[in-house]
Amino acid sequence: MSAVLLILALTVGVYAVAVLEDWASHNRLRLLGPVISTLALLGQESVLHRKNDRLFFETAPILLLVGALLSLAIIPLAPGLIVTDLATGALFFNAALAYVLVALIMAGWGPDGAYGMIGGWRFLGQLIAYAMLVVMPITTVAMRAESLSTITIVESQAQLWNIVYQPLGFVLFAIAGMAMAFVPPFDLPNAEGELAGGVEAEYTGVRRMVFRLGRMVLILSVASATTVFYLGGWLGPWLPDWAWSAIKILAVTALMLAGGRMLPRVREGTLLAWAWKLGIPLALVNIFLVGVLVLVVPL
Amino acid sequence: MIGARETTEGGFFSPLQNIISRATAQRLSCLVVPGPELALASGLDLPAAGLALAAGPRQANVLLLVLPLSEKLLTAASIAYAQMPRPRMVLALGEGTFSPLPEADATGPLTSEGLMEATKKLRQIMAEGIFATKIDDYDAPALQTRIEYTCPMHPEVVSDEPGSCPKCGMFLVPKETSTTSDTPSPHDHATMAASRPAASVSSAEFAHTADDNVAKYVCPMHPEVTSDAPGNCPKCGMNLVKPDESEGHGHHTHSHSAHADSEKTAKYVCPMHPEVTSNEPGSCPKCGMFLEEVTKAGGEEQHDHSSHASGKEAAKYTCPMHPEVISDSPGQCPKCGMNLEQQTTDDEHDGHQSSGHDHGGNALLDGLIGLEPGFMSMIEMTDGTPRSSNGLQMEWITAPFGPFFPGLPGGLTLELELDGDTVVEAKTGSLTGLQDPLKNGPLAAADYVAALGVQMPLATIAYRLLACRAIEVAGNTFATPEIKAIRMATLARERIASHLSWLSQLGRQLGLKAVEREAATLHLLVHAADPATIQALEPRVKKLLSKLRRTWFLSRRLATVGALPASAAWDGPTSHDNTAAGRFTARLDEIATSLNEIKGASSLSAPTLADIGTATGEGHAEVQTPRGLASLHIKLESGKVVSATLKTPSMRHIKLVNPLIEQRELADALVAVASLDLSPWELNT
Amino acid sequence: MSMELIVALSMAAALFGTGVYGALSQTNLVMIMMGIELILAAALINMVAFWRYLHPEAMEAQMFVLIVMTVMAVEMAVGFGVAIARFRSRGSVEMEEAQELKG
Amino acid sequence: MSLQVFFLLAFGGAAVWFGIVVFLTHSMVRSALALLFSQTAIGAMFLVMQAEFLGVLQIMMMATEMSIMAIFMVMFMMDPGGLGEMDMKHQRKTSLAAGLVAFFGALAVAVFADWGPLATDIPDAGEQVRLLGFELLGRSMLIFESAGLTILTAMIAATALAVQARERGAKA
Repeated sequence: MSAVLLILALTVGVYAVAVLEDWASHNRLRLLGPVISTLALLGQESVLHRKNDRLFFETAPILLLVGALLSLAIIPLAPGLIVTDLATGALFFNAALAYVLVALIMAGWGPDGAYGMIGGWRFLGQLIAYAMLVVMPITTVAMRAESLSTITIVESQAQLWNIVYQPLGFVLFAIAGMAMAFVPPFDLPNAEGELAGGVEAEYTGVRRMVFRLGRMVLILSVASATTVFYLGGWLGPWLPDWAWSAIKILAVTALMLAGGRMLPRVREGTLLAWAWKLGIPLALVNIFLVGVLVLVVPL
Repeated sequence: MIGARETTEGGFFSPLQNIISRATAQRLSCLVVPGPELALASGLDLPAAGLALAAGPRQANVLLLVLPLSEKLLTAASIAYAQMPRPRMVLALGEGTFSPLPEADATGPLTSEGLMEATKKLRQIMAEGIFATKIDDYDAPALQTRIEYTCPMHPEVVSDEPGSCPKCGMFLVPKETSTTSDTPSPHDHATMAASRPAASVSSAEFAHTADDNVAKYVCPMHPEVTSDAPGNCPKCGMNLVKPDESEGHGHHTHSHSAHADSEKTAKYVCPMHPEVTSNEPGSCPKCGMFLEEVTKAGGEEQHDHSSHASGKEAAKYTCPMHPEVISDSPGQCPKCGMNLEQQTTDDEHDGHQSSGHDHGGNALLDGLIGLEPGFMSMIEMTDGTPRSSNGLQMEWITAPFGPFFPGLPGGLTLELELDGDTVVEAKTGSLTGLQDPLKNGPLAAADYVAALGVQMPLATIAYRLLACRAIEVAGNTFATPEIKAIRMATLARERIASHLSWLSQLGRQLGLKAVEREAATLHLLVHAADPATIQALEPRVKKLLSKLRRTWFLSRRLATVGALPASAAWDGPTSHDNTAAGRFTARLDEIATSLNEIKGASSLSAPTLADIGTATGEGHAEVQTPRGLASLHIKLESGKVVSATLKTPSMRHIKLVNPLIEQRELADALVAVASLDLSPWELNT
Repeated sequence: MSMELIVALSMAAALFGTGVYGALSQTNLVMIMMGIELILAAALINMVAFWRYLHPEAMEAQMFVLIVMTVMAVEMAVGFGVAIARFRSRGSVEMEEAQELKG
Repeated sequence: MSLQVFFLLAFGGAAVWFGIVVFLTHSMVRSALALLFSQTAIGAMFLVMQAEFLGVLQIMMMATEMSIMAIFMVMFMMDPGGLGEMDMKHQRKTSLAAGLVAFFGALAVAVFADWGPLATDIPDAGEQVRLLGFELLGRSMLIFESAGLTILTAMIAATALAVQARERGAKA
């Protein structure tokens, strides 16, 4: 039963993210948009670049999708509505999403095109910038919950959501999460104006559809993780648990996507400079502050 | 439909195929040739017609041609068309031919209504079926390729046949090149010959020499590989060479000939056991190492091991710390006690037969002994290749940015040599460009004005005005102040439109989707509007301007990019700050001032020529176009233009591209190029 | 019967052999590092296997695994530092071309 | 054959196979990614052996580490799309012999040693994480801290090595 519910939730969630993404980039809310786009991509030819590393080219979209799906496995929508409650859930989230990097490098390398390759390697640079900023705020969340299990993490916020308890961590995690899901303004690997699509440039037809799908799942996953780690997951009055989860996740998604279109794309050097000169010291301060708080104000 | 996908007759999936067809008709994304800014300048409202802009040919299913187009652009478009996935369509607006491209699926006049009609037709065709039982393959001359073999490390090595690189011995990699490439690579001849290591001996020559001597075929890379019959080296697959014959090949002045020369006097010595010498290559009976070849010249540097085998008479020993200490025999330095090192008095270091190729005097390699034969030296490979600014040689790529690259003006080709993410060098060019309107003889003055206007689709009014003024000066007729005022106001309107189009392009490049959209919409509203309409639009334009000024991080992003040297010949919009940010704010300011200039005007219209009769004379005029100062010098003879010299701002500005982007990150380089607002139409092709 | 342990250990043995072969046969510094990574990974498998099948109560074993992982990262960092420095000065990370390092 | 043995064999086989591919393929990027998948399979083996924390950690760390390795390979070798067919091996026979000796030696120990009875009582994953935490920040704190210090030193040392000479003031 819960398996069916989870698959349903995933489908609806991905669909909603696709609609929101369309809204963010075209400023139009088209409810049927994703269906039509999917059908159109199904009808499109799947071009195989003549000189390619076919293994990489074919595997990359699938790896992206699988990595993103795996990371969703530890997201609880409600008590009991979770694929698997791992004792190392928060760490597992990172482990699964590390393969996004691998997928993008493969996608960039595979078709033997300059734009894709630059895009793929750029994402490695981007990872160097965001990786620590994803892990260190999660550390403080786990410190408060005294567990890496996502269920326990949500339960630990029963009295006070983490966004209030550790706002600094929330800001860092949200920004780093956006960089991880490469949404604008961090869309360095698949920038349209800079790289003509970058890692996505050579993908057409069904392969492109899988790639886009993986991307949507990735955005959904990052938004869900933000909700679980900082916005109290399913916690909330009046409405049923799953409804709160859904509302929060979609709100976070919409904010992430909308925020991006206000800003010009960040260049890689700037991103790295921010992350290492500002972000990581702040994350260390955050760890220290939360450490003190956990000892002094056991909330 | 020409670009349909293949299907079988009335298959099981046909209902699904119908749905897919209809969905595809809803999702048209187009690649505009030459570029979206030209569609804007022609007043085409792509979003209103439901056409999305594709990032590249792979994401497009409609090729939108804004005619007329130059031949080079059409060739580039035919390549782009071939890259588009099926189903694909051609939509041609305007008048002109587009020969290498297939027949258009829809055509129309170059207006927004024309676009609407044509798009409707496209949708119908798409919806009726993107699947066809029989599909035609698209072919164009530009797509004819010829397989060449080239060395991955040494791009200058090109060969018609597979084989190995004579420089590093790597396998040559097949590469496709266009047969229509009008620039035959300058090193074609030299490298063709070089890429065939001495083995390019024709069979006739074989027949002729085969019985002369005990023919031995040696691998140029692996001297130890010898064979009585021609063939390939079992180690590296290179063709075996007949040592004597290679002498005859003048091209191989590098290692091979030296190799062959030495063959006659060659002795092979074991690097470990100097007493083992042989007249033939092989391995040492004591230790199994490959024997190394020793010649008079090369023997000397085989110091410790083989120096006794041959000429050591010139050898001197010296202390590495105290160069003044020189001795005839090895020993210790009397000053510091270090072991003396052998100093070779011979400059020709061609002693490394083991590695089989020329080192070009790489001092680093000398002194490395005992390399396995055939070992591919990285030092040699990287030697002489250009150095990166950071000292690391990452994969160098040459990537084309243009002619249809999002965020850059269409028709402008920008070929960047990239070192990782850093631009090393740029080659710029234009696929469309200035054509002399007078190439078919003198033109009537009014016709010249029209012709120049048509040639500059991105700044029609400015160039019409320029022609009018120059001709009027030549004819000694002057426009009335009222006409002058109208002309200036119209120029101001064009400036607003041009800058809005530029903003839209910048928005696209930086990922500011909202700016891209809003600027394009405003451009469409403004570019042909009357003063009253513009007045009404003013708040909306101002809102966009203030939003852009307030956009967080935008000016900071631009401030680090594109700083022009003080001496640069820049006369476009500029402010106290000579960076991309300065040019950006200057354009915003110009939009605001131009809005004020229009306020007083009664009406706006494209400049027309005052009646000059059949005047004769010379005239010179200058106009501040949206991109900078353009000047025209004109010669009139009885009312006809006989010669004209046009100087456009882009001609000067394109020279700034290289200094602006060298050693910059790719993202910055593209912003810097965009900040110059080059127009490919103003460039010489 | 200690089937599980033997299977895990023999897999580690195979990886160890591969790693030794790689580290010895490659001429490129980075490839040699890959060989060493494999050797260390084989050690990791052994440690986890010993912990799991022989002494699950001893968390020192797991801690030791963490230390080895650190060693792997350190090896990478220093190795790449050396490689970059060599590449800058010599234009090569081939071991064949690093013979001046021989004593 | 228990399920555990089956999965150990499956993931172990994958790890070994990818490990061999590392030295078989000619493409540098493929080499690095083969190593990555080998390490991932090892992480999966950890999971099979119920060391959840270590398995997940291994899978996470190696993805990044090996991607970095891939970019370094491209930097140093200018890999032309894996088509170079470069030969980068030496002392083949010796290495092969050494590899085989190492393998059979270790195998012999694994098979013939008397390991005694296998433990069956495993703390569950959450308990393991807790115990490991106590271990790291309790008895083994010094070791743990020195590991941290080591990695910091290595980072600084590697950066210092990699920084260009002119930035150190000596442009030789």
